[in-house]
Amino acid sequence: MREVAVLGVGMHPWGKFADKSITDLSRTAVEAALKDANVAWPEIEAVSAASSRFSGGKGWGLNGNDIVEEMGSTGIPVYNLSAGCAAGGNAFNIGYTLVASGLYDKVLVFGAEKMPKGMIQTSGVEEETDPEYLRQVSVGMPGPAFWGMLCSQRMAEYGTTEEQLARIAVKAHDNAVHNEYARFRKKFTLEDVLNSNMVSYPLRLYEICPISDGAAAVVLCSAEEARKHTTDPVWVAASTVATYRYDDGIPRGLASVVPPARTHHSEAKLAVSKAFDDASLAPKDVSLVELQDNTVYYELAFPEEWGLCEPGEAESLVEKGETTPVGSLPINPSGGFLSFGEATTAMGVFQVCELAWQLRGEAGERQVPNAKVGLAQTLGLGGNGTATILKR
Amino acid sequence: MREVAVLGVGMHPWGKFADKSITDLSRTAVEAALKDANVAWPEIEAVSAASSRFSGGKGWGLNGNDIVEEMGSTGIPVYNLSAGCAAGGNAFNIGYTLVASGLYDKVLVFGAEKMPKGMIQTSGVEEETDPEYLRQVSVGMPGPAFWGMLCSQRMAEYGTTEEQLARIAVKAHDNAVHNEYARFRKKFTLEDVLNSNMVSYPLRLYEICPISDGAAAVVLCSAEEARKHTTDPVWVAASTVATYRYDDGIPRGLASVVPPARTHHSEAKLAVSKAFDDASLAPKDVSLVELQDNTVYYELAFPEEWGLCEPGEAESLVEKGETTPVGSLPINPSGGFLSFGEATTAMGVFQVCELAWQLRGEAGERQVPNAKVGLAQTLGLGGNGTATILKR
Amino acid sequence: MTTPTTTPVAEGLFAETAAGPRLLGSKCTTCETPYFPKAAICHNPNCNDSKLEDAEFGPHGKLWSYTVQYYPPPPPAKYDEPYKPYAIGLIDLPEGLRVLAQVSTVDPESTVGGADVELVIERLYTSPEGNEVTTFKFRQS
Amino acid sequence: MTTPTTTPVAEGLFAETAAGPRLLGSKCTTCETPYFPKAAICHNPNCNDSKLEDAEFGPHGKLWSYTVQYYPPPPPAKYDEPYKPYAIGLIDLPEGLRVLAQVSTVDPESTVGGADVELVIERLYTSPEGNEVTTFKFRQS
Ligand SMILES: [Zn+2]
Ligand SMILES: [Zn+2]
Repeated sequence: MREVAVLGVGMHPWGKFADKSITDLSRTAVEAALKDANVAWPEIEAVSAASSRFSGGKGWGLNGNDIVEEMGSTGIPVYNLSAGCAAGGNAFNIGYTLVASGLYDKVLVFGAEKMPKGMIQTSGVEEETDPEYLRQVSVGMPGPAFWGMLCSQRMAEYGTTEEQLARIAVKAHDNAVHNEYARFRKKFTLEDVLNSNMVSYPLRLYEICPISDGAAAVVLCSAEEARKHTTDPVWVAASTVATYRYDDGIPRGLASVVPPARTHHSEAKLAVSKAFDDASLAPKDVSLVELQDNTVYYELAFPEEWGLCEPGEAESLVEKGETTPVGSLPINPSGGFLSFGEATTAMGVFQVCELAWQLRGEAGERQVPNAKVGLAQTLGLGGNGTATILKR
Repeated sequence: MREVAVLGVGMHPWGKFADKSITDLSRTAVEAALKDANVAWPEIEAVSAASSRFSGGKGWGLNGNDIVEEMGSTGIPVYNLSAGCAAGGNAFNIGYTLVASGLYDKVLVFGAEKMPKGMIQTSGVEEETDPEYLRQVSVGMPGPAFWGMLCSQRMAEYGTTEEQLARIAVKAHDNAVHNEYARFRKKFTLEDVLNSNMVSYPLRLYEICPISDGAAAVVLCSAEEARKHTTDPVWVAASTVATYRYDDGIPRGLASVVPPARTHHSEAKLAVSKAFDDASLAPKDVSLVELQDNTVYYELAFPEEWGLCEPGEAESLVEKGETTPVGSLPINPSGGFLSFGEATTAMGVFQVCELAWQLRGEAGERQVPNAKVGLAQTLGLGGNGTATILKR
Repeated sequence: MTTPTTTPVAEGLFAETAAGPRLLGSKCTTCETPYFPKAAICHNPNCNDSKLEDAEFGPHGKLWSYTVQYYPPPPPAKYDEPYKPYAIGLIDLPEGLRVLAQVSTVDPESTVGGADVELVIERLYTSPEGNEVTTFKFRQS
Repeated sequence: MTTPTTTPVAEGLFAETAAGPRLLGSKCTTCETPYFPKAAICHNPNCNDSKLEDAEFGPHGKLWSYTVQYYPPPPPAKYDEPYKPYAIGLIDLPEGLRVLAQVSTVDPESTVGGADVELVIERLYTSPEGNEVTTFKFRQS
């Protein structure tokens, strides 16, 4: 496997865009990434796209084919990857593999989404053979209830306070104020967050990400190509994909085994651990993290699950401001899912864009000083996890 | 890129199985492929699955995750590929790439489908921004009408007769009689076919494939692993993916350009041509072909589009019996889509199973004598084409 | 009681102009590529300066090929009951556009590949409310 | 007029046995892994001889954690109007199974992590026809 560089990145802002099609969002992101890479469309040799359940793709998840038709059908291979909310991460991984293996020199990775109105159902299959369906009808339990249960257990174990939870949301919005692509760009006070409605105890409305429309694109290339464009490229140090383990303690249907030890989100932990191994890097080397903050809880759980901090230490890192862009463990300087809202299949690509801007020092007032190594992670239905490490 | 072998193949028979779930079909195929490969499930290092629009996958196309949960969640990477009816071929291509690149030694490729009742709509998107939708509402044109138009143009150009079309269906069923996995295993006479209802002129009911349920699985491995199991493995000579070209003369929405020359199914032609190049083989080297015979027309058009015969020559090859298993250009000795029915996302994997059996000399009474090189091809919505060449 | 009206099956696809019926599309002035329906950008990968302007196509064309649709198309397609088979064709226009459309002939089986055809706007079906829903077709003379 | 009946929300998930309410699942006799609902084969990747037999689980468990569902869950979930928040918990059973279920307490906010809980079969909602649809829940004593 050879070295792969991030040559260009581009996004359409996140938000709700009733008057734009998913193709409009996609084109904006792809044109921006091509321009950033200084690459013309016909130079792209393959496309790896996140496959959407909700929008475009001719209803068959063919979102990569849509963008190729829009930009001009050159006959190139197109891969459409489904992995729930991890689809963007999976698409990045295949794009990376296509370049790293030596098959192609310039590959476009892309994810775009126009989310439907209202709450998303976890499963689209209305059959009793589908475990997600069975959980919804027999327990009346939507996705955010998982986060509530995990978070209340953490409160019981570590004494996490409601104020600590709210601080994470405040920090997210403080960052997003400086991000022109974010959907919500106003500051939130602790009071704003603590006064928002309880959704799934102990999680409040402003502690859970909404849904958004959005699109992001990345041009990957070989080292040789990268050096034609710049002397100091952003490198892909690792890109990994994993699924959850059988002994994981979070039921994916109605039940799981009682795990031998605290074993949660094993798909994310496996992907992140393998990424560190592949990159020959350790958690201490990380300058910043873009993690999947569907809820503030994940900013507490993930760092300890991945060895970025000690068990139970995350709360004090939040309180001391260590997770802000100028702290010792900057988390989601972009503003994260909390400030962008989730455009499911675009999120893994969105994270790579932010890492690239940070590593290039182009993140403006949300810049992490001296950023050298960035870690991104997604998690999706079906037990899909992905991790990406970029370095400079 | 290193050499890749087909270590094991397995299928569930095709048909309609009201009392079985897609997981039941999948498990049967996967267990058969593992047994054929003499590999235990925990040895599988990654899964590349065709992503279904119709069945399983938690409604998000996560069919690979379903089979991993069923067989036992070991944490391995899972890739779910959407490419319309080419999804099985795309999944094979990613599985191949994962082994060829050196990332993994043993990878499972798999496709399974339980098709819905009634006619399939081309597009699932009911919006005027979707070109397939627009075609259906403003022209009242379902998929098979394309085949009818292409076929009637061929009749006008080459003088193809209705009897020649019917002969192709008769040949397909003659082969399927000897295939225990086929849905329809009885002989059809020329009269049976010619007396079947006209569907899309000039194509009759028995000249168009129905839909079926089915599942197929393949274990791919590195050369080193293969040689531990056998001295004479079946090799993947090439695996390619392509999309259609801008100057293709088949409209994908309401219109295309008038092509400079006869340019149809450019996605298939590009994939097949690249496969020959990658394999350093020529059309004359092919012992047998498994091509996507949604309709008998394709057995006439594809051979000439890919250089397997001269333009307008295919009709005489059919008449002379050259496309039967003992002819000079055996096409679909399995019985093809016409005898199996289409289980959309499983078809690309099904084809690889048949090629492997043929190259091993295990195809019984439908065996192509002295089969050394097999070509398989799929075509899917969105302009996706794939090709696979196996050799011994 | 409401008066029956005539509505197009989709907005912006076709129009009855002073010169007769026309398809509404666009054309790239850089590379001359025609589009139907309208495109947001030029999809020609060899064109590096997308410049689209509105364009009208028709009425004359040549039937490249055709089929007869013997069974009722599945939803979202609609048709008048009882279903009557119709011809569908690929029509090549002199503007360089190959268009899919129903071919309007008295007897669909009398359709002839290679024939000269002309754009018409005709009823596709009558809605349950009695409104005539129209579409573009090409008539074989 | 039809007599109101009681129907389980899904077939084969739970039953009122002679010994009281039980969850219906299966267990692999090779590796002792419990499954709820029933599994077709053993999903333990380390088990190389799947041997499943029917098994009943409950009634005793411990609440590993819980949440209170403050907003009405989206379809296909159903509930009685007006919607009243309820607790949902992860319950660890001595058989080695961690189960998701509603926690039945008078006041959902009085739910306590770590509490002993007991399986009950209770109304989930009443259908428009007046039938009581039941599900499995765990009651905090
Ligand atoms: Zn142009
Ligand atoms: Zn077992």
